[in-house]
Amino acid sequence: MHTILSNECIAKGIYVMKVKGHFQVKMGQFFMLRAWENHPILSRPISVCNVEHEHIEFMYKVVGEGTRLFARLREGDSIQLEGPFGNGFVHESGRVALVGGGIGIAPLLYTAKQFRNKPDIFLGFRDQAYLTEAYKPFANELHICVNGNVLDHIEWTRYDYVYTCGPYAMMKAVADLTKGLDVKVYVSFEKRMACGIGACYGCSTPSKHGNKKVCTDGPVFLAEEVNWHEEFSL
Amino acid sequence: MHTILSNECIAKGIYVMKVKGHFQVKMGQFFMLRAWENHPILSRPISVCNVEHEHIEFMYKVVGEGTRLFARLREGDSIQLEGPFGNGFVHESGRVALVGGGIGIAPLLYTAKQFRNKPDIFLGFRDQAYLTEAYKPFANELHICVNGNVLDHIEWTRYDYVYTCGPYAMMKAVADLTKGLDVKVYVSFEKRMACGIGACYGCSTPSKHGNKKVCTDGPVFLAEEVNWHEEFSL
Amino acid sequence: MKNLACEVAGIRFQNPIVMASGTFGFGKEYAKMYDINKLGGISCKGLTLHPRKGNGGARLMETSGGMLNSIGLENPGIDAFLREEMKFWETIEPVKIANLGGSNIEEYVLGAMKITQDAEERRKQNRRAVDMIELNISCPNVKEGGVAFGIKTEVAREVVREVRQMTSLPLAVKLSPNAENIVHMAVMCEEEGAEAISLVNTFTGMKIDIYQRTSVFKNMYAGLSGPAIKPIALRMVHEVAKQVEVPVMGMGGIASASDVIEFIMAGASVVQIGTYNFMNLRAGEELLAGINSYMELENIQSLDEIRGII
Amino acid sequence: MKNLACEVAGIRFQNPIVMASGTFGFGKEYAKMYDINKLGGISCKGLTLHPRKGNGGARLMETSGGMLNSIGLENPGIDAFLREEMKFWETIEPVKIANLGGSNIEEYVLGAMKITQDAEERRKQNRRAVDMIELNISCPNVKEGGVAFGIKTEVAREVVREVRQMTSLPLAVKLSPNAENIVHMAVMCEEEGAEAISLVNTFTGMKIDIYQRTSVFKNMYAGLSGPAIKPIALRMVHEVAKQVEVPVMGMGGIASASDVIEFIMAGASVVQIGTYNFMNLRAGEELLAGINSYMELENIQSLDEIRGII
Ligand SMILES: Cc1cc2nc3c(=O)[nH]c(=O)nc-3n(C[C@H](O)[C@H](O)[C@H](O)COP(=O)(O)OP(=O)(O)OC[C@H]3O[C@@H](n4cnc5c(N)ncnc54)[C@H](O)[C@@H]3O)c2cc1C
Ligand SMILES: Cc1cc2nc3c(=O)[nH]c(=O)nc-3n(C[C@H](O)[C@H](O)[C@H](O)COP(=O)(O)OP(=O)(O)OC[C@H]3O[C@@H](n4cnc5c(N)ncnc54)[C@H](O)[C@@H]3O)c2cc1C
Ligand SMILES: Cc1cc2nc3c(=O)[nH]c(=O)nc-3n(C[C@H](O)[C@H](O)[C@H](O)COP(=O)(O)O)c2cc1C
Ligand SMILES: Cc1cc2nc3c(=O)[nH]c(=O)nc-3n(C[C@H](O)[C@H](O)[C@H](O)COP(=O)(O)O)c2cc1C
Ligand code: FES
Ligand code: FES
Repeated sequence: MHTILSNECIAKGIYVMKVKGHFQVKMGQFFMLRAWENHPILSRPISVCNVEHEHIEFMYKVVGEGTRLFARLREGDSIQLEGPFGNGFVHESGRVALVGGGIGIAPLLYTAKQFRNKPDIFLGFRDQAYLTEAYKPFANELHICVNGNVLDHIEWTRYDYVYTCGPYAMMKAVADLTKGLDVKVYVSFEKRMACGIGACYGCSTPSKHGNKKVCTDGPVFLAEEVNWHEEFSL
Repeated sequence: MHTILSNECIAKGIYVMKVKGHFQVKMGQFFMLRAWENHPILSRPISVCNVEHEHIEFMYKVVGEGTRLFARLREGDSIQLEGPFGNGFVHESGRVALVGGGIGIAPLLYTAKQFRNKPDIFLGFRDQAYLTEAYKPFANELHICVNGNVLDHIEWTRYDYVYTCGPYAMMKAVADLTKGLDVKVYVSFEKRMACGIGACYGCSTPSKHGNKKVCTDGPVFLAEEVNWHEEFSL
Repeated sequence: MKNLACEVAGIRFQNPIVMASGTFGFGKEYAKMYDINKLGGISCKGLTLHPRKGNGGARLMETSGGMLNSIGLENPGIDAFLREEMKFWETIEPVKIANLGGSNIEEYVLGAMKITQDAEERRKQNRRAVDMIELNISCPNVKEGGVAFGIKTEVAREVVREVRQMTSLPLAVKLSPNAENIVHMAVMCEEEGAEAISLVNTFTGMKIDIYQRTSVFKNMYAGLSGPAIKPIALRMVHEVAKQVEVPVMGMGGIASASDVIEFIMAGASVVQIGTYNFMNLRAGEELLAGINSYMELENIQSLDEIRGII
Repeated sequence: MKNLACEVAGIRFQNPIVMASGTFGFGKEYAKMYDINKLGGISCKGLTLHPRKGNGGARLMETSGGMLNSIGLENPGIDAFLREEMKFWETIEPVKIANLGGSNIEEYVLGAMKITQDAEERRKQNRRAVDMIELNISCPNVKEGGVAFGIKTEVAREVVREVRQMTSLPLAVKLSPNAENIVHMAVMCEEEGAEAISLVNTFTGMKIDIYQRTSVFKNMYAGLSGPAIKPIALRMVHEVAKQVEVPVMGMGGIASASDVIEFIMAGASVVQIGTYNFMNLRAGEELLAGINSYMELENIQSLDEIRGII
């Protein structure tokens, strides 16, 4: 059990939760969060948004019962964290762009902090931007796009590596737009999870090299290995 | 939905919750309380402990999942109240004693306030006394007994009417001790409830005059009509 | 408001929300909470030929997502029902379903006769009367018969056949999810002339008190209902609706408008609401509002557009 | 610490906590969370003769108090299991149960043979090996067979008989709660020489997406597990344990030490923990601590004192 330091609503339906503790995390990893006894049954996978010396931060969007319960937590309440889980983003050296859409920007903050040479960061939102100030110190260029297509602003050939997390359609578009170019694209996927540790095959998904577990083989995959025709994200 | 004004722990495992609103209640009635969506399934019956012009008060003991969830509520949170339900105590004129045990003292505060001639009040506790100060203004004599038998201090013949609420064994003892005396005893019972309004037969219990529903025929019964041999309180 | 009308056994329901037997009493209690004339129908507390005191000991226990009950068909008996409760029923709109229990065939048959006679007389006088009998062959809380009838198709056939012959009222048969083969059971009911199938009743379940070292219920087992059973109930309704022509009244764990729509998509003509009445004393009203919103959003004019589409 | 040892089919379990098939992988993953050598046993992810990719589309959905899964027996196949996973299994203490699935009798039989041969060879070399086969005739998520075997006693008899003849390992048969008659099914298994009965597997359930207007699962139905099913599973274990002599491995919704005790009081020799492993990644450890506390409190020396006392 860990103690919540704060749990703030930073935009409509978007919260940032700070939890006390010292955590060792790789960029792009996630935790299984639980703030209830038996209902709902499953814990919820949430990406690491930021890590500081004495606490860890999660950013989440309220979409259903679990996240609704998270939103009710307050300073001093307890929450259970298991993790970090997942492979995380591979650290590459070169010209790097981070491309995030909506709540998918969450893992990119901690990711941005891992690069000595600041990456360019592109954040797209449907109707409201949030947390963008936090990215500034870690961005070379920071592009924010609300209610448009953030991808329109990216010159793909400027980059050796692209790390992306966001809606399925956005990530697929990134993969399509970079096809044939000399750009390595890492995508971070979501899929419903039960165990989060590779034991239940609940998050298993076809890839070009057979089934992959999003929780342990992912959540980060090379775009070229993704089987985009299958429903990856359910 | 009603708004919680406060929800204070007044003794180990004992809480008093104040809820905003203007309520018309008879002494001894209860509400069905719910502060969750679907889990647990059932709402929880809690007696009215006090009513003020702008709010209502409940006193409860944390014994399981539902009351544990109540204890987590804070000022500004919402709670659903349905009621008041139940027959409540009959208002009688004469010499009145109120006899409460443990959390069973809850309905007796509001009850005490209904009498122009202050009743004598006897409150028994296993290991800690609580809320007793609140009874003082409404008591002729106030007897508090911790870790003893409160009934030992009562001269039954001094009273025309006794209103009692507490553990089954205590109420049965009151009935036994007053048998043959010219004292009318009202007991307030508990039983697991599903609907609280008389529709499900879940709280139905044998009495000397056939089955009675604790939620609508009770929770208050005349001691002489209770079938003490049956398990009344399950 | 959308038009939500449905039909079961030739009877028009103004909407698909029917309150399930044993969870809505005779309707009076809920009438204090909201306008029950808005409901599609009400199935009354299970009636037996003679009054019953029900089971002793604990009658309720919560479980994860559900509840166990061991009421044991406490009810005032058919005569008292017709004499007392019909006074109120005569004043209300929803389709009136008499849920009929029993512990042997004779009880069922005599019960059905009484209800039928009463309904015929009232109709002659142009008064409102029971519209339908719902034959409960599936109560797990009655020792002497009840559940046994609900498990084996050929045992149930006899009850259904005899009651079918005794009543001029439309007949629904309420099936147990404990049936060995619920599809066969439903097909049998159809063969025997039942005009509708209700399913599901409660699942036989158990709870042990590990400190007392006994079953929580005097009867050993009890009936499980509520959201916990919804996935299984929905599957059963789907299976049955695919195999019979007669309309299905689907139920089991419905606790939201979206649950109602799921049952309708699975093939139910109307749904019944049980345990949710305890979770929300204004369930009927709120479900109707929710169904309306869904139909608005999805631009559905009539539930026929989505019934049984899965 | 109390002595919690149990016995099933002549095999000693150091305690009654066995991890259920499909919820504990091959144990490696949980070994990172706590010391799995404390466990009584592990039933591995259901194995089939050939590797299986499992089902497409959504595989998980939560329900009230439970979850639906449609994994579809994704597994690396028996050969890969024996080659790869046994390396880890050779290093651990708990009783090793190979859960065997299949879509026709031949697959079951060949699978059982391979597992048996491997175990015999390892034993000769004094290495740890599979201790028991758990025949899964009840997976609702495999179209071609699976669930069909689990429903009709006489269909199941053939599989049990053939597998029984092919293996020298103790044989447990895992029953489906969807069986037409679970007691008959268990009695049949005993007649055919099974040394133990596991029950229950998941209940066939359904969930509809009312906006997509389809079943959530490509296979239409899926398997319901978790606390929601506990009251029904407990009742089935109680019924079966009263009717057979062979030991029962009881499961279905266990999510606390007190649930474990309930199943033991209902007659289970050991219990299996499924969905709770997801709710609590350290389930095994915590349940053992809870059982110990209960036994201390109630002054129980051995679980035999309370097994089947209801
Ligand atoms: C590796 C990983 C990292 C994630 N990181 C974040 C994060 O940092 N911030 C954040 O807000 N969300 C994140 N998510 C998504 C988050 O887990 C879900 O939004 C959450 O579980 C929904 O729970 P709920 O009870 O609120 O909604 P539910 O009532 O369970 O579902 C509501 C809706 O969300 C969808 N959904 C539910 N679970 C998932 C899931 N696991 N993946 C995708 N969609 C789902 C459902 O299909 C449904 O449409 C992540 C998911 C994964 C797999
Ligand atoms: C008319 C009425 C008025 C009540 N007034 C009060 C009150 O003012 N203050 C207060 O603290 N409690 C009161 N109770 C008791 C209260 O309803 C229960 O303590 C509560 O429902 C327990 O819920 P839980 O989820 O915390 O415990 P659970 O986990 O449901 O149960 C914990 C323990 O409490 C017992 N229990 C559960 N429900 C009831 C019940 N309805 N009646 C008796 N025992 C029960 C169980 O058998 C179990 O031993 C009243 C009960 C009734 C019927
Ligand atoms: C307290 C209670 C009493 C019930 N009594 C009856 C009854 O008398 N007759 C009957 O046919 N069904 C009875 N049922 C079953 C319900 O009508 C319904 O079939 C079942 O509860 C499943 O629906 P639900 O999950 O929505 O509650 C009863 C259910 C409950 C919970
Ligand atoms: C995700 C998942 C996968 C499962 N896979 C198998 C399997 O491969 N073989 C099997 O016999 N049972 C399988 N089961 C069933 C469980 O072993 C267990 O019988 C069932 O879930 C009931 O127990 P529970 O309620 O504790 O989960 C699976 C269950 C779940 C939830
Ligand atoms: S969530 Fe269980 S294997 Fe990925
Ligand atoms: S609680 Fe339903 S009748 Fe009393």
